[in-house]
Amino acid sequence: MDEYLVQVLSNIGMISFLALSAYILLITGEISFGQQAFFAIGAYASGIATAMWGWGFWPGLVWGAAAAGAAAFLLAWPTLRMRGLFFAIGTLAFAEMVRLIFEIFRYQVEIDGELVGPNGSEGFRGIRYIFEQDISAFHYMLLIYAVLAGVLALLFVIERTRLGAIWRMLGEDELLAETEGVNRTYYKVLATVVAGAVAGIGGALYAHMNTYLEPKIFNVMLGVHSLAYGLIGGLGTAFGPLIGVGIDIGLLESARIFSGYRMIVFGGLVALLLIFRPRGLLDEAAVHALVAWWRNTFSSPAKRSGGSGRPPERPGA
Amino acid sequence: MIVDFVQNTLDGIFVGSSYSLLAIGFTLIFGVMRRLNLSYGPSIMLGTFAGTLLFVEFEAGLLAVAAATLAGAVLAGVYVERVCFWAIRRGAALASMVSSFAIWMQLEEIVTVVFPDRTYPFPPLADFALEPGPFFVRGDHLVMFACAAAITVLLHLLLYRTRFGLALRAVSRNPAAAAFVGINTGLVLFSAFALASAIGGVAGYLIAAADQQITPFFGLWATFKGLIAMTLGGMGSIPGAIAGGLLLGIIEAHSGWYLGTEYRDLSAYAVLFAFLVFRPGGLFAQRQTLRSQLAARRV
Amino acid sequence: MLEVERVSRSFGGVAALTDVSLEVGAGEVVGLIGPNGSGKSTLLNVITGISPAERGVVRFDGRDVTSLRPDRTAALGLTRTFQTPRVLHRMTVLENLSAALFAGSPKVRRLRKADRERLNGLLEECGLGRRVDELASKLTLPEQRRLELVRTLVSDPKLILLDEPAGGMTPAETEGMARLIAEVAARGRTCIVIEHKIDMISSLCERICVLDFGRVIADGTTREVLEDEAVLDAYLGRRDIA
Amino acid sequence: MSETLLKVSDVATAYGAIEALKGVSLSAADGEITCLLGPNGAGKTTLMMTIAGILKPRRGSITLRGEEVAGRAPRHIVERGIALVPENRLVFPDMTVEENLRAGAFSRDDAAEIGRDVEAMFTRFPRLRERSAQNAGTLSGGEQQMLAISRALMARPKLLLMDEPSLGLAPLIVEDIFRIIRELNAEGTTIFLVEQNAHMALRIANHFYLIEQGRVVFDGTPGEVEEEEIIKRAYLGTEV
Repeated sequence: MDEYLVQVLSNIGMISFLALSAYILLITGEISFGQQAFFAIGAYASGIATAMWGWGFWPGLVWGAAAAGAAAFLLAWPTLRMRGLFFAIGTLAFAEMVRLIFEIFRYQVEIDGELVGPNGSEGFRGIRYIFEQDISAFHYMLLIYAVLAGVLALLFVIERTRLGAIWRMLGEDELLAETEGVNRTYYKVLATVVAGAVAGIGGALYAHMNTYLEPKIFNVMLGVHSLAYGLIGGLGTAFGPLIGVGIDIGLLESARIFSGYRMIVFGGLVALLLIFRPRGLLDEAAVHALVAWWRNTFSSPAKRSGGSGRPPERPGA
Repeated sequence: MIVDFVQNTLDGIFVGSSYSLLAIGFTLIFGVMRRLNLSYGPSIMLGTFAGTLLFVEFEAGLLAVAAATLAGAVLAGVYVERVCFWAIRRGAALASMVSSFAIWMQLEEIVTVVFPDRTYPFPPLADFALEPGPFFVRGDHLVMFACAAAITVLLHLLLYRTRFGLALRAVSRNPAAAAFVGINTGLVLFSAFALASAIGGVAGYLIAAADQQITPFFGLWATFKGLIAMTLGGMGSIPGAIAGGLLLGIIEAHSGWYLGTEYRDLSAYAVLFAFLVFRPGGLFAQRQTLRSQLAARRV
Repeated sequence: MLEVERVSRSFGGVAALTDVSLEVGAGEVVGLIGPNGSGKSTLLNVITGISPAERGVVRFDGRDVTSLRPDRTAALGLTRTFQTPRVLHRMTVLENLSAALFAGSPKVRRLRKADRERLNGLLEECGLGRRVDELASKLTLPEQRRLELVRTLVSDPKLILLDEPAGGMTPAETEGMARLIAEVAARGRTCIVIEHKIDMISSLCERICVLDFGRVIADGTTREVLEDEAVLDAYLGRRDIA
Repeated sequence: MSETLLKVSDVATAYGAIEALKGVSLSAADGEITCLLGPNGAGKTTLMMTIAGILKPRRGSITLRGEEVAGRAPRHIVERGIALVPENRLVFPDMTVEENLRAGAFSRDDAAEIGRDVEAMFTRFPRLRERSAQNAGTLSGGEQQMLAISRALMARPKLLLMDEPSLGLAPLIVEDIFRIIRELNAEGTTIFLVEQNAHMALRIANHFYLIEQGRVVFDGTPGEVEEEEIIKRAYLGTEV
């Protein structure tokens, strides 16, 4: 496989975690400008674990996700009372604080006569686990997609069960959800933590692919992009944000047709979509129509009356 | 010690007056629309590049540069208004905000395509300094402060002494009620946006003239400084914007001096976050208006 | 079952409820009437905890629920509909119900076949059987109101508060709604119904409570109340002037 | 019978999938008080908002002295001479009383005349003069209603739309409001009134319409039909 293609696909995969992270909050009705902070925390935490503490890759990944989730848990409380625009600004302030803290965060140890570890704005060099284990870029890409598939599977399960229904309910009508018995605090905090952990996984993968972290890449532009992906691809399904990532990185950045003008196209695209499809290409209505079409086309009448959809006719009822 | 403290506070106030100017335009838009225009800084940035174009290419004079900066900012602002606010239905505040971010990226890329270098020179306005006693005050800072004060007074007169001001306040309070007394709400919103962009243009000109150079990052800087100052003062409040800008300037000056420059922005964001948590209404939280609003709409 | 004791609530200095007391026994269906702005919906908001009482006590099933948040009162078995129907427009009719089921019963983790059949059955009974997979945004007003009514039943509540369940409905639709509520009541559920349509109230409720300017001006059997001249005066604004 | 001032024909207005007006036709005669009765949710306020141009009708026509105004912007409609006293008054709470009045004259250009009209409003409502420099949000409910009425009058309307002017007001103040309505009418302003205080409304109205579920179901002059019957039907949902 072409090296460039591998790199592009790996980027798409890693940024997808960030997009999914923003998506989780979007379906609960919150716009966060700060998911890149958890991406950064996941990246730094897992990098420290493998490069400095000698941990393996998987424990490092879990640790990165856990650290990001824990940070999200801490952020969730003060932001609970912020609504709408205030939440957006609050998360933005938080993320910038995290980035600026990494700009001054120094924690280095000497390994084989070389200083390793985060060195403020100089960045964090030498996260070399993947190279030391001789994992090829292609294999690492497969690994990224395996983890992404796992996270997606988890999200699909969530969406089909209690948690997803309640998140969407909160996202559409908080007051109704509460009068129906939803503990807003619990579910909002949970959403923030899950979103943080998902971003953290992406960050951990990013750290090990790049081997080098620089605080300034975790700026608000990254966060806003991840937010825009869900809004482009659609909020009706977890595939939506992935489509958004694919359109931006896959088409605009990598195809090089728009090189130099990418942001002009991307910005215009987002602005237009917000006017004509404010909840993205695959919004709830589109997903609903697709599901109905699928059911009518591919499912036998016997099956249709069974598990997945229409009720059995009950003449007596 | 005392001298340092006073000098820092002075520096903070002077730099803060430019934040105040940025925040006034920001808050004006928020006040009438109840929506955030993140593209505010980038539109101003586009204006300053229009100014620098005249300066670099044609060696234009101060007035021409200022006029071009203002015109550029207003044009860009009007474009943002049409795409992100007018075209998106009422009430979709978050959609407008995200859309304004998308347009931000557009404006920034347009500027970097036309102006590929990192920085461009900008003509200075008042290249002198005063040294009263042990203190030091830059002339361009004085001009900035004077302009901020003048614009505040003019804006106050406009809002409270003219028909346009009456219409603007009516629309910002209740667009439907403003419509049925005969106000052209669309036109008022549009004009408010243009006005805010013009104020932003003045701010952009003064800041660029003080720095004597500009970069495309000026957009990000202006949006964030304006946003923080506005939020500290209370979104939608003009006195709040002024106080918020000065407060931000003072916080930055002191934290930069006592903690080190790397803590300057960090302190500003920390204070912003603390305000959002403990005092989301800003310095001048408007409890009174909330009450009268509720009283007017009996259950 | 429900005791409201001398409850007061004001908004920005304007009293919306003053010393309101109301008792509802198990199995009762009580009509709550009064002119616009008399505080009926506010009373429901106070009971469910959306805007808690400033003075007075609300007890439900013997428990003090005065300052409980709405999700806690819901967990205790209180459920309601809204004057302007609140349905989840981005979800289908069935998803609206399953969301309510999840919200109201913490033990249900996912929708099993039995749950789905139960929800379908409920929808069938109220005439929404054909609309199960329709997006709720496509429903007409009477359909939205019926969906809200079914939703209150999903989590097996003890007390159902209905806020103008027949508002904006034609006489035929109103009759249909009255029949549905009567069926619900016939199964022994306790209900409080806010409604302007006296025919409907008098056919449904044995008891009526009348609010005017945030105070209870009458509370008694339907017949007593409807024959009370003072009630009609208040209700129709006949306070003679001119 | 005098000439028709306002004519509404087959107007339908919807909020998303919910149709609030399903083809309403009615008219208001010049110089008269026309009253619209009906239960909550029947579409009364929707009709007022549609006539005032805040809501756009899906179909139908609204004419003022033969001139089509349906679907026009609210400011055009005010300029043609229709002013609205909205439900819940909706005065501008953080503007002074005088500023509220001046806002009401936004459709006019004659500064001197506007000043005279402000003076006239103060003469009609001395309470407002006392509070002219106070923020409208600090007024009592009754005072706010007077302000909302005078704000609408500042547009010098031919037709005054009044949506529930007595809502939430104490009986004595309601009495005042109705007296004012009569006075205004006697001075030549045509009035189209939505009111739940049906007895009082019927007492001053020349003609009434009853609407239910977005349709006019009944109309007549108050003398023709037993008052009790109209009211019971309008507010209690019983059949006539």
